[in-house]
Amino acid sequence: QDRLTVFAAASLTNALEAIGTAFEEETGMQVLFSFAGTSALARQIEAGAPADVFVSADEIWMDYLRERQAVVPESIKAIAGNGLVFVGPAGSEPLDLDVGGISDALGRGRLAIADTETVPAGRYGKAALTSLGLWAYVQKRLAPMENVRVALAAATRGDTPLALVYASDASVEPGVDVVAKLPAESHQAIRYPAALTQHAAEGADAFLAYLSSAAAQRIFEESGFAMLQDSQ
Amino acid sequence: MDQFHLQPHEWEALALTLRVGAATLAVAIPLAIAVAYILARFRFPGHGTLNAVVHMPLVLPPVVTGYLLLLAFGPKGPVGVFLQNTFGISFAFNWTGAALAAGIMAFPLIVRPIRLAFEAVDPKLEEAAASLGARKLVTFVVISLPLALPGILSGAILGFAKAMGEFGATITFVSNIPGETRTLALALYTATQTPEGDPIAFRLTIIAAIVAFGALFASEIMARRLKRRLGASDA
Amino acid sequence: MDQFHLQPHEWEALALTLRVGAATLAVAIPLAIAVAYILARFRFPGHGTLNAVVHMPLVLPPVVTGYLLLLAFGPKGPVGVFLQNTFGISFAFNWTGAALAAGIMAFPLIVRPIRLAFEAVDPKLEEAAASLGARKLVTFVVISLPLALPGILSGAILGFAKAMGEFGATITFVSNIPGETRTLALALYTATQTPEGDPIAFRLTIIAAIVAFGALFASEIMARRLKRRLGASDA
Amino acid sequence: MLEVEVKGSVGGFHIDAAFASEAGVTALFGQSGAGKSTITNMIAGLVTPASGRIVVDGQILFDSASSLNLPARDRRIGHVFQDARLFPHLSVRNNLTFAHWAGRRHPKRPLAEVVELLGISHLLDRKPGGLSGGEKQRVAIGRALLSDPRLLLMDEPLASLDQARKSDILPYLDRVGEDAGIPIVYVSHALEEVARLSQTLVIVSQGSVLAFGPVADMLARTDLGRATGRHEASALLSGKVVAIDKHWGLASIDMGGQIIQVPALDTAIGEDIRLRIRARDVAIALGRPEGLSIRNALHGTIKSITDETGPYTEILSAVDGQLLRARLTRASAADLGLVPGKAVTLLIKSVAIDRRQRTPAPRKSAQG
Amino acid sequence: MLEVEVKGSVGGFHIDAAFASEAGVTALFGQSGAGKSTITNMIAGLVTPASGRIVVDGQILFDSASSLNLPARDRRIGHVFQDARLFPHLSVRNNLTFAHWAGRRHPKRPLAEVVELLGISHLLDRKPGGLSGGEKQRVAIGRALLSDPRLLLMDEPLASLDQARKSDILPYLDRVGEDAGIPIVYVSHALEEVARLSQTLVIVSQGSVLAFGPVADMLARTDLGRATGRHEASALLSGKVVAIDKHWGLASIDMGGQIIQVPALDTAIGEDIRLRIRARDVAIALGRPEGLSIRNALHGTIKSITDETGPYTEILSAVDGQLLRARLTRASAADLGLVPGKAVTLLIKSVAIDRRQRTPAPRKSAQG
Ligand SMILES: Nc1ncnc2c1ncn2[C@@H]1O[C@H](COP(=O)(O)OP(=O)(O)OP(=O)(O)O)[C@@H](O)[C@H]1O
Ligand SMILES: Nc1ncnc2c1ncn2[C@@H]1O[C@H](COP(=O)(O)OP(=O)(O)OP(=O)(O)O)[C@@H](O)[C@H]1O
Ligand code: MOO
Ligand SMILES: [Mg+2]
Ligand SMILES: [Mg+2]
Repeated sequence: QDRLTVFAAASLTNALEAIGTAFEEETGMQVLFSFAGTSALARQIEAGAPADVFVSADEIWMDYLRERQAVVPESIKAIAGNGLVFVGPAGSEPLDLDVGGISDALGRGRLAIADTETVPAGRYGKAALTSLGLWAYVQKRLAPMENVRVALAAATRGDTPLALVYASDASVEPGVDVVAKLPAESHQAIRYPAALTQHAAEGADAFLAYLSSAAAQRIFEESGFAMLQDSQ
Repeated sequence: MDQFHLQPHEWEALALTLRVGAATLAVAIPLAIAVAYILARFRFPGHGTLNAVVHMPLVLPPVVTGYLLLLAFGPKGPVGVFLQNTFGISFAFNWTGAALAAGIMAFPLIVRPIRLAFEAVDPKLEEAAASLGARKLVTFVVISLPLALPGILSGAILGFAKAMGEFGATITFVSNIPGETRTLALALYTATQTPEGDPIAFRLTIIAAIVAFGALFASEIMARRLKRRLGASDA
Repeated sequence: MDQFHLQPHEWEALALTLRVGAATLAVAIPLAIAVAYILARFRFPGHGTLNAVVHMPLVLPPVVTGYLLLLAFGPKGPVGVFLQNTFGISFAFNWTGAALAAGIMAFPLIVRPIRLAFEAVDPKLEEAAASLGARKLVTFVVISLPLALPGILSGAILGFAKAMGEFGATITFVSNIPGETRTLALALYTATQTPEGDPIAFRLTIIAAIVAFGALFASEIMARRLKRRLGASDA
Repeated sequence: MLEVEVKGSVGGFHIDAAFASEAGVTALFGQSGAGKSTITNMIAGLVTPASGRIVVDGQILFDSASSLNLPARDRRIGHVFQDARLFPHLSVRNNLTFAHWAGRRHPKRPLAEVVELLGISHLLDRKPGGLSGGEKQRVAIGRALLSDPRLLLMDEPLASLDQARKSDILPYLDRVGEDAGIPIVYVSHALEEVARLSQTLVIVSQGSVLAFGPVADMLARTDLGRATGRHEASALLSGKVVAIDKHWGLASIDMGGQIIQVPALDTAIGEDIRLRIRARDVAIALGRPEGLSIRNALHGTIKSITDETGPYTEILSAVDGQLLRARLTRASAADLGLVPGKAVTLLIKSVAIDRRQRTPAPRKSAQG
Repeated sequence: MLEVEVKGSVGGFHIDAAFASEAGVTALFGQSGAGKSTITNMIAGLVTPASGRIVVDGQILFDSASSLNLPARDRRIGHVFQDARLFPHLSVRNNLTFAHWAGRRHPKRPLAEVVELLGISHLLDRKPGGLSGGEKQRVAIGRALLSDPRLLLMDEPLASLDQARKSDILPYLDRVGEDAGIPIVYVSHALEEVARLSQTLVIVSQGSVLAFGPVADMLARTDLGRATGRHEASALLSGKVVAIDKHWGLASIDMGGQIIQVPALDTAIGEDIRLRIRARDVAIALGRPEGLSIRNALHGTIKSITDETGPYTEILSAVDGQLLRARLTRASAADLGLVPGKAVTLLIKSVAIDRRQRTPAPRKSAQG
């Protein structure tokens, strides 16, 4: 078989498509990506979806699949990392990471963020805001979005004066300026774990390995993801 | 039956959902009646375009519709800015926005049966009304509209069900704010997004099903009354 | 007009969408006609339940419906296993699954107008047919069904539009696999996930709109022909 | 042949009707709202009586005692509805042949014949939508005739037709009934039509049957005046055609000794014939008058004189064992000194007895 | 008063009709499918003629020359449709009062009177759905009467009504028209109804007007036999009521010298009156016969003798300047040696001239 099916978190769409193209050129093996919400993909894999590789946006759903023996436990590894940043519409002023700074920036608007209960970016964001002592203040001022990209779009257009998004998203969107980076220690390390599914086809391990290759890591970096030499 | 004792945030979502559903119907139905009548009874250059615009929210993925709503009605969107400045109305991130999203998504579903019903009204009865001196508007109100009621009821039911279930456009347009825009559907979605959410999702599904069941039941009874009212045959 | 020169993967998504839409209609319409007729003409103990089941996909967020489909029709779901073992049919992660999801989501939209149309058929004509010796089934086929055609057309249009735009249940049930389950709606979603995706999303929106416009246009022409056919008045 | 006994109700309207008739045409006659259509609907199986029994030609269609209720589609009843109920989406042709292609019935009369009779050949490819009122009604009649019925139910089938058209269709219905032995139940407000066409008259009033029986008897009954309409009071005389005068176009009818002359329109020597003679067409003379254009002078004896309200009186006379009814002004009766038992001459204009006044002779009960 | 001149077509059917009439009732008479309903629809504004002109009571409703086309709702025409077209969702009462509450019309007749006349008071709270055919038609008539019309258009309004009911409604229509000066256009197949009710007769055939004019003239024309129906050939005699005999219930009418006696039903001395006398009700004698119940014997002179096909002949006689039509068998005419110019006695039974045979005298054009 010279075709792989990769189920991957939607937030990785452009990086993985670039990597997939590079992999195809290198190996001749075609890679099909199904991008969707991590939770949907995880459940599909649990239900027996014909995926060879799963790339998750967080570790909860990877753990979920590991517990259900839907992925090969020993194949799980983080392939990229990410950071969190506050962005505002292009031209926004840098921001102090305290209640005063946030409230100045928000004015009467809301803080766009990926949903803090359902979307990984939102969960990380909530953790970070909590540890920074900002949660109590912003909790009532949130605009939780269906995914990070909608939050980003909101800030791009100025519908919200501020959005909390992945560094990767911010780096490729010219319509926003990063107004503050959240310190890495304010939240759990953001990792994208990948794994082979239980019935992964031959060659899937090659792709999984390729994701950690220098070429792939360079693409991740270009897309604003953190490289992970340190993290594993 | 403790599991059917609703928790406060479930109450909140349920109340919000009903409010959104009711608002959707209240605003969308009169508009849908107007549009349906126009589509059914008049031929004019913009007919096809109007028809297409009405159906568009059905054709596009809800997320796209929500996004377009955001572009237009968001705090920085042209319509949003206009409404804010002239009437002080804002659909951004509040329940009225949820109702707007639900209304737009439900609109084609409401318009279609109503249009069908108007098309089925015998124009001869409208002629008879005219010959008795009734103006167009009066004829519409006392003849065409009552005779189209079964279609309006059908449209209302589809619309209410859709408003209850609407998710993609709502979450994209007004986000998923508990107590403000988190309807049952959004709460349900939220629950499915975490592995531990399944029992919650199950409860919410049951709640949604009960509400829908109630609404459908009520509509069937109304439909039967209506049928008698419209004189299919006497009591 | 280079931007209207479709790229291969766009062709693919378009072709798939049309296939899904056609399959949805082909399967859902006959079923919807049966269900609509039963709901319109018979009163029986399970009436309310059947009605509720039909409407459920509208009430629940599509994601939930998709998830339930996955649980039932997935490769490990009871129905999925049964179908696989007895007929070798599988809806899992292929375009037929996308059609199934679209069909189930569109079903209430198709059933409603058809039911409305059946309810509007004068039972006196069915009596007349009976008095001329036509059995129930024949009467249905030559009287009730043709007279309900405007409703069937309405249902078909709503169903087709919905099938084109269906996203949540599809992506949850059969994922987003290019060439297999990535319809226009899913491609549109995918495009919105990448920063450079906006122009692509725009193109795809236009394509979807054109297809929908075409379908609506065709349906209006058919409706007009039908109206003449059904004898509102002669040529 | 036809036996109807039904109780039941539609809406708040109660039906409690019973009648029976031999072969031929049974007329349901009664005021608007009397329940005629409801009774026909019960016979057709469209309204189910609460109790009763309906038998056509020996076949039980409904019997509450044995819980038998044949569905409408199996009753083989050609029903001409009061509202035509044509299928709007089918051409006139397909409406007419519906029973054949959709009901698997095999009509005994050819389409062409029926279409010709009803004058609807130019309409065959039209949809019913644009037809005029009378055209619709004619198509409805054709559709029922072509359904190979065991019984024809006709609910005011000729109400919106002109006289010429009626005169074409009525004799045909007559022939259809007679030739094929198909009984006909005929609802009408027009006594002329009824008398012309039917053997049995059923008078319906407020949901029940006031009276029923052979037309001649019913027309002779004075107590039914209100129901049948004064103006139309008449009597039926039976006779046999004994001579036909081709030159003058007259037939001589032996009424049991005395002869009267009537227009010879399709009669044959030896034929039994019944003539409906309206009371208002009969004059009375004390002797046989000379130099008068009235040809028919019958000797009779006055049986009774009944004054009516208004200027009229009704005089029943016996003529060779048959009864003839005359309607005069009270003034004339007094002038002539008419009293029961008096021998008089009854004058009947030949032209008063035209084709529409002749009714078929009572039929022998046809075996179905 | 009423002036109609229309050209146009519906579907493939062409209309090219023109007629005019003075006050009173204008009857449209013609075969099924002749175009009567289409013409009424044009007058009502429901079908737009390609060209022409429609004027009622001096008001132009339609005029293609000046592109005037008053919409139906402004024409104030009370239209009784051939298919009743009741509003199914409204009670009978709300149907009847529709013009008042929905059309802001102010009917001149009280609801109670119309309801009473039509015998529909027990139906007021019902929906039209369950009404019988005749009941529907009566409600439709009431609805039109109660719309304060400037013109009544009645498309076979009495087709499914019984004789008794007709006899109640016809004189009322008559009165409505006369009292309120409302012209009536009346479509009917029944010549009796037409002659009874109308001043002007318009004969419609294949989309055009064959002839139109005062009823008396039209009924006297022999060339229209086919259209009006042979059986009904008749003549109208005008006269004045000169005496009323209460005892015998008879009125004496002076027909211009000679007197005839007819039932006195609602006549008043001095009243101008027209009697329709059917040819078949007239007998001819050579002298005045004795001992005969026929009271009316008029002296006249034979003007013409027209043999018809069949056994009949039609004899036109002059009676004091008016024409009377008699229908005999050819045999009788020969027996009596009738020839034009011969003086004869024309015999007319009083009972042959009953209420329905009387028509109102021509009206003076009512000022609208
Ligand atoms: N569903 C109903 N509810 C109440 N009354 C009804 C219903 N159906 C019929 N009726 C009444 O029953 C009576 C008889 O109706 P039917 O149609 O049998 O009369 P009909 O003799 O045919 O009259 P017509 O000569 O006017 O057609 C009418 O008074 C009618 O109003
Ligand atoms: N839409 C149409 N298409 C074709 N022919 C039509 C259409 N409408 C009416 N006609 C024809 O026009 C003719 C006149 O119809 P109309 O209804 O005026 O007749 P009518 O004189 O009222 O007859 P009736 O006495 O039977 O009611 C009919 O032959 C009818 O078939
Ligand atoms: O990639 Mo996600 O699961 O939409 O944040
Ligand atoms: Mg009836
Ligand atoms: Mg007509």
